Amino acid sequence: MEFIGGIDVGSRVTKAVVIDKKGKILGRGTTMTGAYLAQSAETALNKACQIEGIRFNEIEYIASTGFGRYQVPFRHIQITDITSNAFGALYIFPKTRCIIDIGAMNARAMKINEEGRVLKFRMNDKCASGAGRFLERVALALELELDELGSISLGSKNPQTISNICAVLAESEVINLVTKGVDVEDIVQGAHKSITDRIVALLRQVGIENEITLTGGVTKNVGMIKALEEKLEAPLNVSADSEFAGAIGAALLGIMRLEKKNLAEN
Amino acid sequence: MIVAGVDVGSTATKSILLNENGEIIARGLTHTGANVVKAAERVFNQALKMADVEEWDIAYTVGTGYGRFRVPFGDTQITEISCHAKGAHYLHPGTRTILDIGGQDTKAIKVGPKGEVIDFCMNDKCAAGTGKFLEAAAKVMDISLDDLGVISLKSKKPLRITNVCTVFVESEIISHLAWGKKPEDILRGVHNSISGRSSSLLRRVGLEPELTFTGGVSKNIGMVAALKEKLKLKINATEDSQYTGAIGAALFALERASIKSVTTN
Amino acid sequence: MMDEIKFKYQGVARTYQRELLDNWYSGISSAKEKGEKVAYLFISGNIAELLRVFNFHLVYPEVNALQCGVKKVAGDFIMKAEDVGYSSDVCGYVKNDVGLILSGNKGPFGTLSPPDLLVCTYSGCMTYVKWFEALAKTYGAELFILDVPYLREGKPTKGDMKYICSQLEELIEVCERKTGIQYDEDKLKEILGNSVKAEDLWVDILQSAKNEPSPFDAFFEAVFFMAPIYVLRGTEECVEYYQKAKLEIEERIQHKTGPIPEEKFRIVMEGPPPWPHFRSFWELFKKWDVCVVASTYSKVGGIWDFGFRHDPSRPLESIAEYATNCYTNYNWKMRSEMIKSYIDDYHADALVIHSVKSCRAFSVGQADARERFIREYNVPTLFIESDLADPRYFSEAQMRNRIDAFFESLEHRRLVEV
Amino acid sequence: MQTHQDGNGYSMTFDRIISECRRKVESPFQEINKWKKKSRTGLAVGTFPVYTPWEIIDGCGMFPIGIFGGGSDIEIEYADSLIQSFICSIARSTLEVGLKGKLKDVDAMVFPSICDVSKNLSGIWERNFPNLQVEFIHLPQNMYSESAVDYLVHEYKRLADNLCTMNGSTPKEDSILESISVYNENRAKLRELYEFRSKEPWNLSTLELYIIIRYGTLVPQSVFSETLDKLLESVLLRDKGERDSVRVILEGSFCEQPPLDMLHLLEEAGCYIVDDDLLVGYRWFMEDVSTEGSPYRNLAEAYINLSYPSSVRHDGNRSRSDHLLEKVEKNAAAGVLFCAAKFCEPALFDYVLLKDALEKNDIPYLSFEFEEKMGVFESIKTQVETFVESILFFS
Repeated sequence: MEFIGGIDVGSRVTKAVVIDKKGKILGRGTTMTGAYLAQSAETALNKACQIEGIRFNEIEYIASTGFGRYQVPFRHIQITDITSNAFGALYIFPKTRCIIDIGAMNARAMKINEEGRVLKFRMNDKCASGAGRFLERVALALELELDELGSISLGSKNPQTISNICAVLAESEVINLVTKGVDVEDIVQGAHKSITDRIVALLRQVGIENEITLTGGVTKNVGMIKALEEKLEAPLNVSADSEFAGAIGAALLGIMRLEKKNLAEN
Repeated sequence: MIVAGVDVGSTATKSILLNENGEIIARGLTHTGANVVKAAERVFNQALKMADVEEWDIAYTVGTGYGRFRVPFGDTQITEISCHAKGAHYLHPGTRTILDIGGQDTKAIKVGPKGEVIDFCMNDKCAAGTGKFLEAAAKVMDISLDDLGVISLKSKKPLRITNVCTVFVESEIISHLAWGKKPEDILRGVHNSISGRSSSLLRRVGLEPELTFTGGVSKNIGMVAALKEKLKLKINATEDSQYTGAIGAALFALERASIKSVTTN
Repeated sequence: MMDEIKFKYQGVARTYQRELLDNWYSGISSAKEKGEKVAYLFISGNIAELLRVFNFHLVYPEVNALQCGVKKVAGDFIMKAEDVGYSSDVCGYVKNDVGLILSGNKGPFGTLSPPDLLVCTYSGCMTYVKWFEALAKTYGAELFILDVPYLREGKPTKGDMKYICSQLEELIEVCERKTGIQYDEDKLKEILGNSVKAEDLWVDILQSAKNEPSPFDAFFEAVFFMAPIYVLRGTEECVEYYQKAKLEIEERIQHKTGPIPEEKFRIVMEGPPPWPHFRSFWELFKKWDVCVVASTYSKVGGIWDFGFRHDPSRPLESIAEYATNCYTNYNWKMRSEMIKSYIDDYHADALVIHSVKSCRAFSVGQADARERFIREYNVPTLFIESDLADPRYFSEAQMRNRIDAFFESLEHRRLVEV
Repeated sequence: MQTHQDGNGYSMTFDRIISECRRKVESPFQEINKWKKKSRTGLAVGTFPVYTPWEIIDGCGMFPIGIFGGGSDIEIEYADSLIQSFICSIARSTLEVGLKGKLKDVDAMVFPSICDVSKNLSGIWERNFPNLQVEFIHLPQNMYSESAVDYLVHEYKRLADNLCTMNGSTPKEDSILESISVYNENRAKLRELYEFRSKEPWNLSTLELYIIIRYGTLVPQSVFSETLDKLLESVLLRDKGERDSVRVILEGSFCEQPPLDMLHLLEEAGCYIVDDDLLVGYRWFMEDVSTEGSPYRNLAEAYINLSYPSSVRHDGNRSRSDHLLEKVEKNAAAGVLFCAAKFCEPALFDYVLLKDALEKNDIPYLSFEFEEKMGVFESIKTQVETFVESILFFS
């Protein structure tokens, strides 16, 4: 009975990790988020448990995060995805001070201190929202697979500017570019650049500091990473665990709460 | 003499062929997709085949819709506002108000007794309340666009969708789903929200009886029902509604072709 | 060869305007080095004449923002301002100016000297106050708010005039203190004399658009022609400018030509232009052979074509009256009547309302005006939206669709009526 | 006085009054007719925020009623076609209330010169409601001018005269002075409630306090005065547990009315709001207005010197940042929540200057926007929770 679970219920994918009390990651699990969030959370956590053969009831404390954090009935605490992603990113890259988290619905930029405390953060809660969804739409409009977008964009020689700040209108701008006969890779690269501009703007609002870590599902898109790095003129921290940053952070914060609780009880 | 109208919309591309009496002799319909030129050619050929005629038999072709400048065989281009007005007047001569819910634009048009546009209004800068709204709903709820309307009609307790932003309405729907709300109630809310935005556009041009509902969304019976409930008006929406723009374009083609033949003879 | 002789003055107004503005900007750039005083002020209801008595170099941040828009650098400046916390929903002019300051006050027109005095006329909008509050904080410069009451009753009340005049007297004290120069009423009268001359000529040019075809586009061209009357008013160069410009216009009238080769539609334009897309916006109208015969934007600084002139015999009162007499300080009843009179007097076919997000002083009420003109006055009216400063709010495809449809419909209606 | 302690030890009376006030706040225009009949002249005057001089309207024997939008339930059907989508919600929904015919009992509407929207809104109202008297008052922005007070006296008199022409009466200075003293009393009571909340935020929530003030904009002042007395007495009997929450100042929502659910949510997410600028217009004088001499002059001087600072009023050298810093210190707040209405230019402009001041003083803050018609608060909630977590977990 000494394991802690972290579950990140995102709008597209649910991620879970199981860690021990020293903070060592023992298992990871993901599943597509379905209409029943509780079930998705359970599935993801079960998958994470399977790696080391841990039983569900051996988990002492569960912290949930992500937009569906309140819909995890077996949680002990819920933490916002901003706090947890920041904390998780710091665990993966201890020197990071800036984090960009790009999900399907939201993009955010955070600045943290050496403890992982979020000093400042900005969400694109306006017209510029839906970074991930925007790419999905572009893919749809161009009749491409979402996963192809990144690699296609790398072939662009003459990226087109997509200036509209509304994701929906930007999509019609994409369609208009298509009707004008512009090359697909140039449009795709333009779409990446357009998101990059918005995200870097968010980052500038919190203040850019060294090392910048990228978290969220977009970490798998090579085109996006390249566009961001070019715009920032700096390398980005990306690891295989970037997608799990939220779940890891939640689990680690769970340990902190647990310790405090035990301290209070003793 | 045969003339053609091709309407390249952001979602679907439509074509119509008319004979010299202005009777519809062929229709074509395809998904627009990424290649607009191909789509225009596709529907055009569909119609040619249906009428069993060749390209050189077509005296005049008018392109309309967002992709109108990409109809390679078009003789001229006319906006879909003029075309919808003309087409709706052809289908329903008594109509004075037209509503077209398109993928990027929603339009309310007031027409005169001869099918001329008297006034029109389109959604403002923001894409709120356009057909995209329905697409977004279909996507998050994983329901096909064609089924949305039917499902929405089952609703007994429609939810209120407060977001007007297409992007945010997705999160609103997701959060409703997360709290266990019924899909039909959410969908009815979405339809009500669009009909609310549309009726406000219609009021801008002035609502007069016989409203004609054109464009692809007019096939959605949920949308028609929501509009009826909101406006308390009879609404013209027929099988040919989605071809209205193409019909209008073909009618313009007929006019131009007659002028051309007069001047050349 | 014939054409060259026939059109001796062609392009004079534009060339000379550019020259004047270049000189004016270089004066602003070198002011700090030379130890000369600089005052920042706004275009709407500006009191340039009074400040000229104290030899201030005059800087109009709105004009700088406009220049950045036309020169296509506004987008970057706006983003810079958003980086430091300005919302995407606030006025793009302000953000442009803030971005400019964050970039060392260096724009396409050179480097601006910082202000010794900020004079905020309230005639334009509330945003003016917010704008100069931010500048006062950035520069640590003294801010004088010249409060100008809105024309809520159709004309200034006695109380309004007293209030403005007494503020002008207070401003004179501030200027004396800042510059060490004594207020000299005779000098002011002389400056106002120049203003009146330029004002008469400007009105002649504006009213030339009553000719058919119109020799002058009262929106797309007027925005260049109007610069001197707003930024250089009171100077001799300004008078000279309008003399030359008038010659150009007279020449066009004589030859029955104008900015549009074959004028097909005459319209009245309400609202400011989308500066970052000015050219393509104009093209969308040119395509339909449209000439703008009257516009409200050319009246943002002041309105003379209904008879107002500065009056050297009552200098302060006439400056006060002028300050109230600019377009955005008019209530909507006055604005509608003004537009209606333009439509009638200039024989316009239609009204086009360009609504910009940045400027609420302009745009709130425009949608209502659309209804008023269509329903009450039966004037075909087109309503389009974008922005005057932020390039991101211009969607060309959307815009073209609306403009094409509108003129198509006017064309069809002409055919149907025949 | 009927109060009894329930099992939890807090007053039932307080809760009952609040829920009655809430009902009134949620359907605000139903009883205008009833109150109108009780006023001396039988006229009701609607007022738009922020600095509309209620004392003058009340002193003219009319019933002043706050018309601040349509609340979160109103469906916008007509106003959309008259007001563009990039304009704040309060402008649109207030117009919608009128266009839906809910203000048929209102005889006049007063707009103050708080922003460009309010200015032009008066013109839209004039065209759309020809039977309504629409008044616009231009409040001075140059607080240093020697003539500002004289000007405002002139403006207030103009308003009083114009309103009185509706029924052929003449404004009486004595009765305006009387109104000033009634308003002074109620404002003093509100200040007391504010102090109480800052001391014991767990016993008086911001939602409750907001409902109380809002209620006061909808009923005659004598009625409000009685309610306030009862509340002041019963609130002392409340004894709710203190929670582990962060003390914050709420800033920026002085005009458009935030959804009740959002106010509730902010505190639910772990904040105690210990001071705010909600409805400052209704409690805008920080001290009592003199009741001797000319009422117009007293009110004008009070506007210039005693007004609660806000983004729609230029305060010259009295910096609003300093005022905010003072509020933080005085209330021992750990941070500031900027909560501006979407598209509210004055608040959004001020935010930049205010947050710079907070940063210099190492005071944490969070900024988000609301709209009165908002129904989903997920994003705001996430942000506020994060803000709370950054303070609770790590300090």
